[in-house]
Amino acid sequence: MARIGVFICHCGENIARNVDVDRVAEAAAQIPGVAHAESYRYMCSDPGQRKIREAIVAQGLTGIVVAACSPHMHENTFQNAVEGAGLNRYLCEMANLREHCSWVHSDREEATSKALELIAIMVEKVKRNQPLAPIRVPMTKRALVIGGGIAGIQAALDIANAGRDVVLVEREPSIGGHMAQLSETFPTLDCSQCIMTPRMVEVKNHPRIQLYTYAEVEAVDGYVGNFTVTIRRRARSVDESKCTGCGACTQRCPQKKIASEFDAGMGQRPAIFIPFAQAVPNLPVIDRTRCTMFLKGKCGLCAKACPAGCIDYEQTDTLVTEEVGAIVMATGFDVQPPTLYPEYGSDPDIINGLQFERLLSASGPTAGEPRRPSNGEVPRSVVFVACAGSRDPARGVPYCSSICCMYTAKHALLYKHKVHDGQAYVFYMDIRAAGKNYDAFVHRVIAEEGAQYLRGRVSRIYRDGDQLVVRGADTLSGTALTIRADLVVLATAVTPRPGSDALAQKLSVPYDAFGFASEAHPKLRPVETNTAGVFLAGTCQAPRDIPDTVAQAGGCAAKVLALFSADQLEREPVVSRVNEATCVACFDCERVCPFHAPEHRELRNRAGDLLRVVSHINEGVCAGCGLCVVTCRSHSIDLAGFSDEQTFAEIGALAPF
Amino acid sequence: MSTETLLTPSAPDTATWKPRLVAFVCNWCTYTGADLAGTSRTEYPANVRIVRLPCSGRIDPHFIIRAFEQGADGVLVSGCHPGDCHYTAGNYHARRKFMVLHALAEFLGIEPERLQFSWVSAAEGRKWADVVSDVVAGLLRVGPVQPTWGGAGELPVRSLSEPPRPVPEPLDVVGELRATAQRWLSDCRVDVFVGYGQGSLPGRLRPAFITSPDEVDQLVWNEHAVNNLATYLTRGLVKRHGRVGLLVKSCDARAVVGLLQERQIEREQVTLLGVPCIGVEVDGALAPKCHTCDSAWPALVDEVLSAEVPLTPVDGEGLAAEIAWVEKMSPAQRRAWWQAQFDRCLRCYACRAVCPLCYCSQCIADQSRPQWVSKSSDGRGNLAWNLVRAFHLAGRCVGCGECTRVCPSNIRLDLLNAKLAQVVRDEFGYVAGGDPDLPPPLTTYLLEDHEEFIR
Amino acid sequence: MSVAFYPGCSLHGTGNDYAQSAHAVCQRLGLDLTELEGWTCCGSTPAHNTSALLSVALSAQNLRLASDQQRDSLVVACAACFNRLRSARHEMAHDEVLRGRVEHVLEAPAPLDVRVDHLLELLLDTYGLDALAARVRRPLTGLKVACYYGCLLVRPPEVMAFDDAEHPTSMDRVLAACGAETVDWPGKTECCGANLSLSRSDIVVSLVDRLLDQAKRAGADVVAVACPLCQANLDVRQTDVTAQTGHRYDLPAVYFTQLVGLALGAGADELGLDKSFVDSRPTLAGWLS
Amino acid sequence: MPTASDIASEAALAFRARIEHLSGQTVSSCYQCGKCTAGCPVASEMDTDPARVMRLVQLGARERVLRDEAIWLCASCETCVSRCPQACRLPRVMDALRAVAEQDGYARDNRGAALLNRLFLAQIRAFGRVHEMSLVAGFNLASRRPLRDVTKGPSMMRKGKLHLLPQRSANLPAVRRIFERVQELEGSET
Amino acid sequence: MSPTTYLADSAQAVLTAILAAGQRVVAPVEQAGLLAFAHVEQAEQAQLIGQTRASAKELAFPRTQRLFGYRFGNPGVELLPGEEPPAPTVLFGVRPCDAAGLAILDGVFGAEPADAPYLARRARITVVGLSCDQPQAHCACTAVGLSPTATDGSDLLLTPLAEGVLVEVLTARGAALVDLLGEALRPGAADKAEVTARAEAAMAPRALPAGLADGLAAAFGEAAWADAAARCLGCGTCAFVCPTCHCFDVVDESNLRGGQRLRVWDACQFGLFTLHASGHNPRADQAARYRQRALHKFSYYPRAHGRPMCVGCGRCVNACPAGMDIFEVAATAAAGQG
Repeated sequence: MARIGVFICHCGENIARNVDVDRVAEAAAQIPGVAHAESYRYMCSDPGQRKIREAIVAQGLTGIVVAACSPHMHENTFQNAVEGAGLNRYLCEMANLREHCSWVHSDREEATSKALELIAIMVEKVKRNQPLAPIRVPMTKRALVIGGGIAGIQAALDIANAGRDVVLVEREPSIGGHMAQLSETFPTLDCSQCIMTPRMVEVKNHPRIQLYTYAEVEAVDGYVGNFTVTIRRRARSVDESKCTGCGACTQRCPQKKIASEFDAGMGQRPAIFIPFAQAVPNLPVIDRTRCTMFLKGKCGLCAKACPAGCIDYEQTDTLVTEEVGAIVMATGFDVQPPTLYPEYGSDPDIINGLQFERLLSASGPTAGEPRRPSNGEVPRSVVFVACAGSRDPARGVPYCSSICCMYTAKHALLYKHKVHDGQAYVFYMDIRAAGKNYDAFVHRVIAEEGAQYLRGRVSRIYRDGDQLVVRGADTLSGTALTIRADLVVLATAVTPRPGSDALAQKLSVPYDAFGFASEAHPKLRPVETNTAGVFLAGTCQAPRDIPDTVAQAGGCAAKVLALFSADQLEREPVVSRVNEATCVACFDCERVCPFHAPEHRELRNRAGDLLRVVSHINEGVCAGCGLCVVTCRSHSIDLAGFSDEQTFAEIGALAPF
Repeated sequence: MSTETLLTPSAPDTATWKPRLVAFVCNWCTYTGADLAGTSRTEYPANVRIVRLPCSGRIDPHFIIRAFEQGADGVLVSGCHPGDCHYTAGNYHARRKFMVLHALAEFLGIEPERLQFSWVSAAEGRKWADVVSDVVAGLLRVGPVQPTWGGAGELPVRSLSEPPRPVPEPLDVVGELRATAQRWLSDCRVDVFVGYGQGSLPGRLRPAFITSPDEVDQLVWNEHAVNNLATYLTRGLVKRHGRVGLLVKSCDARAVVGLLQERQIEREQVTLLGVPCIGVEVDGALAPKCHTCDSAWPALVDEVLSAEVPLTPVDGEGLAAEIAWVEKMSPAQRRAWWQAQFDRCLRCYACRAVCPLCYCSQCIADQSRPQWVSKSSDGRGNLAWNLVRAFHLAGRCVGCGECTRVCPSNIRLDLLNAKLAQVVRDEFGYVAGGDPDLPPPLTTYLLEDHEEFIR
Repeated sequence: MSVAFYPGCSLHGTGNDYAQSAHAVCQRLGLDLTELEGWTCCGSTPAHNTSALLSVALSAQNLRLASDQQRDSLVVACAACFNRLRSARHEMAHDEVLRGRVEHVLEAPAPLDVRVDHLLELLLDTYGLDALAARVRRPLTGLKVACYYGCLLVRPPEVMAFDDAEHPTSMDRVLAACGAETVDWPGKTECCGANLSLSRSDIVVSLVDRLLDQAKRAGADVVAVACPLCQANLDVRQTDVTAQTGHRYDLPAVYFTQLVGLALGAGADELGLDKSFVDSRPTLAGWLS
Repeated sequence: MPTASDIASEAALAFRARIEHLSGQTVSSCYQCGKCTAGCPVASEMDTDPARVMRLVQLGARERVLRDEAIWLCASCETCVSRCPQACRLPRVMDALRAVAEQDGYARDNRGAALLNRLFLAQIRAFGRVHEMSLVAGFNLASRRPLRDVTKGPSMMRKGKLHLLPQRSANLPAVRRIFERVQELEGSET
Repeated sequence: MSPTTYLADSAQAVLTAILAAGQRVVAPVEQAGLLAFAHVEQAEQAQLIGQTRASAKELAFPRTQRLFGYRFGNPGVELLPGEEPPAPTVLFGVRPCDAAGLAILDGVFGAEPADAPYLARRARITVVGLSCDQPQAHCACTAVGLSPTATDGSDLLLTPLAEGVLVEVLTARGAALVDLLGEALRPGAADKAEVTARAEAAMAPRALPAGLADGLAAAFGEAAWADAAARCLGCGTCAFVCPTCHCFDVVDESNLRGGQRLRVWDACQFGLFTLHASGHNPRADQAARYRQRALHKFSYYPRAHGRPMCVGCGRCVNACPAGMDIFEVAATAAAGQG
C-alpha cells in the first residue's frame, strides 16, 4: 500500500501569496494514498530537506511529492534529499506550484484549487514510480577526432598528450585545414604556417595518434563509450610505406594546369601532387579525375619517374574499423565562392577572402605579392566588400560569419604593406571586432594604414575595359559612390564543410538549417551534443576565429578526458525497455529511434534453438525520448520514469477533486 | 446502453462550468517555456493542467483519448519547434502522428477547438501564455462536451451517391488454379496451399487449406472469394505446416507487402499465386473497394493465373464519395453519425481478427496494466477502441475492406481507414501496400512535412 | 493557345513604330497578334504611385477582358505595361486580401486564368529560336547590337520571372538568331529614368548619357530596345544629351522588332524605321534591300 | 532633426505603421546596408538617399520625409528590390509615401511627378487610355514650363507618333467604375 | 381459469394493443441496414419478418453492466450501488430459437448461487415469441430438438396462421400481459401443426449425429482439431451473436477518485479468455479454443443438462468472418472418432 508524503513549499511568499498553502496541505492529506502532508517556508533549505528525510523514516513513506518550484530548478536537490533518507531517488516527484501556478494565476481561489490538483496528479504518478538504478556501460578510452584542421589537431594533441589514444581522420591528403592556407593571422600578424606547421608535425610523430589522411568516416555504430567507426581510406595510388616524398613524380606529370585546391584556385598543380610544401604526411596523391592514366588508360610517366616504385594505379579504397569511446567532430568550414551575386557577376578579378590569403601568402602562387588573376599585374586599387553573402536573409545566409570584419581589416593592412601607393577601400556594414585587441587593430588599419572604410554595401560590379567599376554607397554621408578597382575581394559567407550534414546524421547530431552542428545547450553545454559522447570543436558548430576554435577544441579534449576518467559510464535510467513476451518484431522502433538504440535480440530456448527475434533497447544508447514507446502498436515498450501507467494515472487524477 | 459511471462525469452544469484543458508538453521546450511564463509573471487562465513528458514524440494519442474520457474539455499538445528537438527528431515524428490524429478528430466531428497543437520553445513564455489563453477562449466558445451517446439521430449508414453495382462474371481460372496448387504441392515448393473452398452455406466460399496434391479439387474461385487470405500468413495453425502457398487478389497482395515491410513474414517462406480479379461481391453487390480498384493483377506475385481480363475502367469515386458525404455534414452531425455507429460495436473484435495487419500477439485492447482501452462496450470504450484501431492502421491499411465486411454491426470502419489513407497519401505522398522497401509513413518524416495545424 | 495583343497607350502613340514592326514580324512568322478588344490603360507608374489597389485593378480589368474573350495569354510589347500586367497577376495570385479587394472593385472574380507574356517570350518560347532562324531572309551579319532591357522587363525578379534579372539574354538570343552580333555591355538593365522623362528630364539626360557611352564603348552600332519609353529616352533625348553635356553619340535606338523584321525581309517603311530621331537607316543600309 | 521624444511619439509610430500598412513592407527590417542607395540610378540627384528615406520612415519623421523631393524622384526601376538583403520592396514604400503626401496635401505644390500622376490618372479617367500629346501639353502648362521639349512635338507629329485627338476605349465606363469603387473602398477605410 | 389460447388479427395488432396498454416494448427494428432489438413506440416501427443480427439476450444480459461502484476515501472506501435495472419491458417478436436461448440463460444464471444482476433484469422482461414461418439457409433449430414454433422461453407465443394469429399463453407473466390487452385478443384455438410442418419443410436438412456428446468427448485428444480450426480467426462474433453464450469478464476501471466494477461479455475464442496472470495459457492455440466451444455446446452442457447449449439459430454460421460452421465441425469431429 502506497504511503505518499506531500511537502508543500511556501517559497517564502512566492507560492504562499497566491496559494493558500495550509488549505492545500490539509486537503492533500485527504488524497487517497497520502500518509503525510505538510507545508514549510523553504522546502529546499536544509531544515526543509530535513523535514522530508525525517518524515520518510518516521512515517515509512514510499513516495514523495514536493510541491514547490519547477523540477528544472530543484528536482535534483529533492532527489538527493530523498536518497539521503534511504529511499530511491526516483520515488520523488515535484508538483510545480510556483512557475506553473502561483506566479501565473493571481486569483487566489483558482490558484489554490489548481495547486491541489497539481499535487493530486503527482501523487497518482509517484504511486506508480519504480525505483530505478543508474545504468552503467563500459568505456573504450580512445577518441576519434574527425577533421585535421586546427580544431581537430588541437583536440587530438590535447587528448593524446593526456595519455589517451586518438584516431584522427582527415578527408584531404594533408592535415592543416584552412589555417595552413592563411598568410598571417589577425591581430598579431603571426605567420600562420609558422605556428601551424610544428603542430602538424607533432600530430604526425605522436605515438598516441593514429592519423588517417585522405580518409572519411563511413559509418558510426554504437554509443558513448562504445562506438565502432568504419573509416574509408581512399586510394592515394601511392604506396605510403615506400614513398619518400621526393616529388619526382609530380614534376614529371604532364597535367600541370589543374586549379590547386590548396591555393583556392589561384595557383595550379599537376594530377599527381603534394598539396603543399609542408603537407603532413608529405606524400603525393593521384587525382584520378584528372590523371591521364585513369582518363585515357595510358601515360604512366609518374610511375617511370618514381625511384622507389611506389606508384600503384591499381590501389583501391580500404575500410578500417576503429573502436572508440568518444568522438570529436571538427569538420570545419568553407567560404562561399565569389560568384553568389549575379549583380557582381563573375570576373577573374573578383575573388574571395581565402583566395586573397593565398595571394598574400609567402608560400602562395605569387610568393606573397598581390597580383591580379586577370593579367598578373599588381593591383593599384582594391575594393574589399564585407558581408558579401552574410547577413543577407533574402539571398545569402542570414547569420554573421563572424571572422570577415577582422580578416578584411587584415587584408587591407597587408595589401597596404605590400603596395604602399595602392588604395584599399573597405565596404562594411558594422565592424564587429569583439576579440582581444581586435578593435585597436581595425582602428590602426583605418587611421594609420589609410584604408578607406565606407559604411555601406556594394550594389553592382562590372568590368569597364581593364578595370572593374564598383558601385557602392556610404550611408554615413548618404551618398552613392562609384569606385574603379583593379581587384575586388569579397568576404563571402562562412558555411559548414560540404558533407558535414551527412556526417552529423551518422553521428546522430542535429544541425541547423545551414548545416552547422547543434550543441546541446548554447550557454551551458557549448561543446557537447545531444548524442552522448560526441563533441563539437571549431567552425563545424558556428563560424568563429582561431583563438575561439582552439579554446573550444581544448574544451572538447577536457570533456573527452573527463568522460574517460571513469571506467564505466553512469547514465540516467530514464530509458526504454522492451517486453519481449509481446514484442512482434516489426522493428518500427528501430526505424524511428534517432539514436539507433533498438537492437535485434534472439530468443532461444534452453536447447539453444532460435525461438524468435525481438527488439532490445540498448540502454547505453537510449536517450529516453520515448518515441519508440509511442510507435509500438502492441505497447511492448515502456519508458522508465515516464511509463504509460504513470501517465494514465496522472490523467486519471485530472478530474476535479 | 450507456453506463453512467464515476469515470464519465455527468453533463456539467453550464452555469458554473469552467473549461478543463489538459496540456501534454515536452520537458525541454514547452515545459521550460511555461516555466519562463512563470518567471516572467505572465498571467494566463488557470484552467490548464500540464502533464510533463520527455518529448512530444512521447505523447501517445491514447493519452489524448484518455484525457477526453476523464472529462477534459480540451487537450493541448505542445513540443519543440522543428529543429529544436532535444532528441533530434522526436517532434518530426510526432508531427506526423499529430497530423493523422488531427485529421481523424476532425473527421469524427470533434470540434477543432478541443484538440490543439503548438510548438512553444523554452524562450517563448509569452507564447505559452497566449496559446493557453487562446485555447481556453476557444473552449469557452464551444462549451462543455455534450454527452450524446445513444439516441443519436438515425442517419443512413451508407451514402447513396454511388448506387450499388452488379458484380461482373468471375474469370474462369479454376482449372489452372488447381493445377498450379497441385504442382506446387507435388514439387514440395509449398507445404500448404491457402485458397478458397466451398462454404457450408449456399453461395459462400471460405478459406481452404490444402496440404496434399490430391485435395486440390476442393479449390474454387468465383466472385464470393471475399476473404483476404493474407491474414493467415501470421497464424500459427497455418504456419505450422511450413512454407505457405497463398492465392492473392491484387488487394490481398498489398497486405502481403505490408507484412513484408513490417517483417512479419519472410519472403522465401511464402509463395504467392496471383489471381486476376475483376471484383468480388459483398451484400449482393460489387464490393465498394472494387469500384476504384485499378488493377485486376496483383503486383507482388511469384506466379499468376492467366485469364483474359475484360477492360473494366475505374469509374466512380468509391469511398472517396462517401468520405465527402460524411465531411459535408456539420461537425455535430458527423459526431452523432459516428457515435451511432460506434454505439453498436459489440467489441467482438472481428475487425481486428480479419485484418491482415492486426498481427500483434497481444493487442493493447486486451491489456489491463495499464488499461489502454476501456473494455466497456459503451460509448467510452467503443470510441477508444475504434479510434485506436483506425490510428494503428493509418498508413498501413491497404483497403481490403474485410473489417467492414465482417462487422456484425455494420460499422463503417472502411470510411475511417480510407479517410486516413487519404491523409497519408495527400500529406506524406504514401500509399500502403506498394513498395515493400519503403518505410511505413509513420516511422519516418520529412523536414518539410506540413504543420499548418500546429500553432 | 489563343493570345490577344495588348498594345498599351504608347504603342498607339509615340511607340507606333514598335507596334508597326511587331505586327510586321508576327505577320511574317504567322503569329496571331490580334489586339485585345476594348483594352484600357494599365495604369502605369502614376497608378501605383497613387494606390496599389487602383494599379492592380486597372491592370486586372484588361486581364478580365482577355478572360472574357477566351484568351489564354495576353501578349505585351511595352515593357512598362508588361510589368504592370504581370505584377497585377502575381499580386492577385499571392495576396488573398488584395485579390478580394480587387474582386470587390471589379465586381468579378480575379482573372487568374490568363497568362501575361512579353513579345520576346512569345518568340523564344512559343515560336522558338530555331524556327525563327529558319525564317531569316537577310541575316544581320556584322551588325553589332547592344541589347537594352531596362528595368521593367526583369525586375523585380521574383515577380517578373523573366530571364536572368542581372544578365538577361532573351533579346540577345533572338537577335543572334537573326544573325546579329550582340555585345556584352554593363548597361543592359540599368535604368533610363523613363517615368522621370517629363518631370525631371535633366536626370534622364544624365542616365541616357551614361547608357549611350557604355553602349558606344562596347562597340555597338545600334541599341535595341523592347520598350517605347526606353526608346523615347534613348532616341529623342540624344539632342538634349548633346546640349547638356556636349557628348554626341548618333547611336540609333531601335526596337528589337525592327531588327528582327529587317532580318525577315521587311522594308524600312513597313518597320517604321523612318520614325526615330536618330535615323537608323544609314547604319542599317547594308541590310535594307 | 527629430528629438528622442519625437521618435517615440504616437504620431511617429502611427506614421510608420501607416506606411508599413500601405506598402505592405516591414520598414523596421531595414538595417541600413545602403545597397539600395548604391544601386539607385537617381540617388545622386536625391538630397536624401533611399536608405536614409527608409531610416526617416523608421524614425517616423513624417514632416521631413513627406516634404522631401526624394520620394518623387524614385524611378520605380526596382533595382534596389532585386538586390535588397531584406527583400524589402522599397519602391512600394516610396509609393506609399507619395500616396500619403498626396492625401495629406504635401504634394499640392509639386510640379513634378505628383502633378504628372494626377494628370495621367485624369486622362485614364477621361478616355480609358492616355493621350500622350495632351498629357505632355497639359503637364507643361501646369508646371509652368510650356516650352519644355517644344522642339520635339512637331517633329513627332510629322513622324506620325502623335495623334491630335485622344482615343477613347470602348470600356471607359468600366474604368470609371474602377476609379469609383477604389475611392469608395479606400475612403471607407481611412 | 382463463383460456390458454387466443386468436388475434395479426402480430402487428397484438403489438399495437401492448403499446396501447402503456407497456414499454423492445422489438426488432431495422437499424443501419440490419435488424436489431430496440425500443419501439409505434407498432409500425417493428420489423416482424426475418432474423435479427444479434440475439435477444442483450436485454437480460447486457454487453456492459455495472455491478457496483466505489469511491476512495483516505482512509477507507465507500461502496456505491450497481446499475439500476431497466423498467419492465415486453420483449416482442422473439423467434422461438431466441426465446429458447433465454430459457437456457435462465438456467445458467438462475442456478445457485443465483446471479442477482441477471435475475433483476430478467424479472422485468415478458417474452412475446413469434413463430418462424420463413426459415433461412443457416437455420438449424430442428437439429437441436426445437422447432419453428417451439414455446421454450416464451411467456406468450404468437403463431401466424393462414388468417390471423394464434396466441398461446404459456406462463403467468404471459397471462398477466393478456389481461391488459382487452379486445385485441379473442379466446379461441387453432392447430399450429401445419405451420410447423411447412416451416420445417422449408429448412435445409441439418442434423446432429446421435451420440454426439460422447463422440466429441472422445475426440478431445484428436490432432484433427488443428485442421478444423485453422480458418477460425479467433474473434468473438459467434459468441456475441449467440443466444446462449453467457461468458463474461469482470473488470475494474478506476481513477484517483474511485471506480466501478463492470461485467462485460467475453468470448472463448479470444486468446485472452484463459490467459493466466502468469503468462501461461492452457488453451494455447485456436484449435484448443475451438474445441472448447464445440465441446461446451455439444458435449459438456448436454451431459449435464440433457440438451445442447445451442438453439440452432445458425447466427454463428452466418456471421462468421471465416465461414466456420460449428455443426459441421462438431459432426465431423465426432464422426472421425467413431
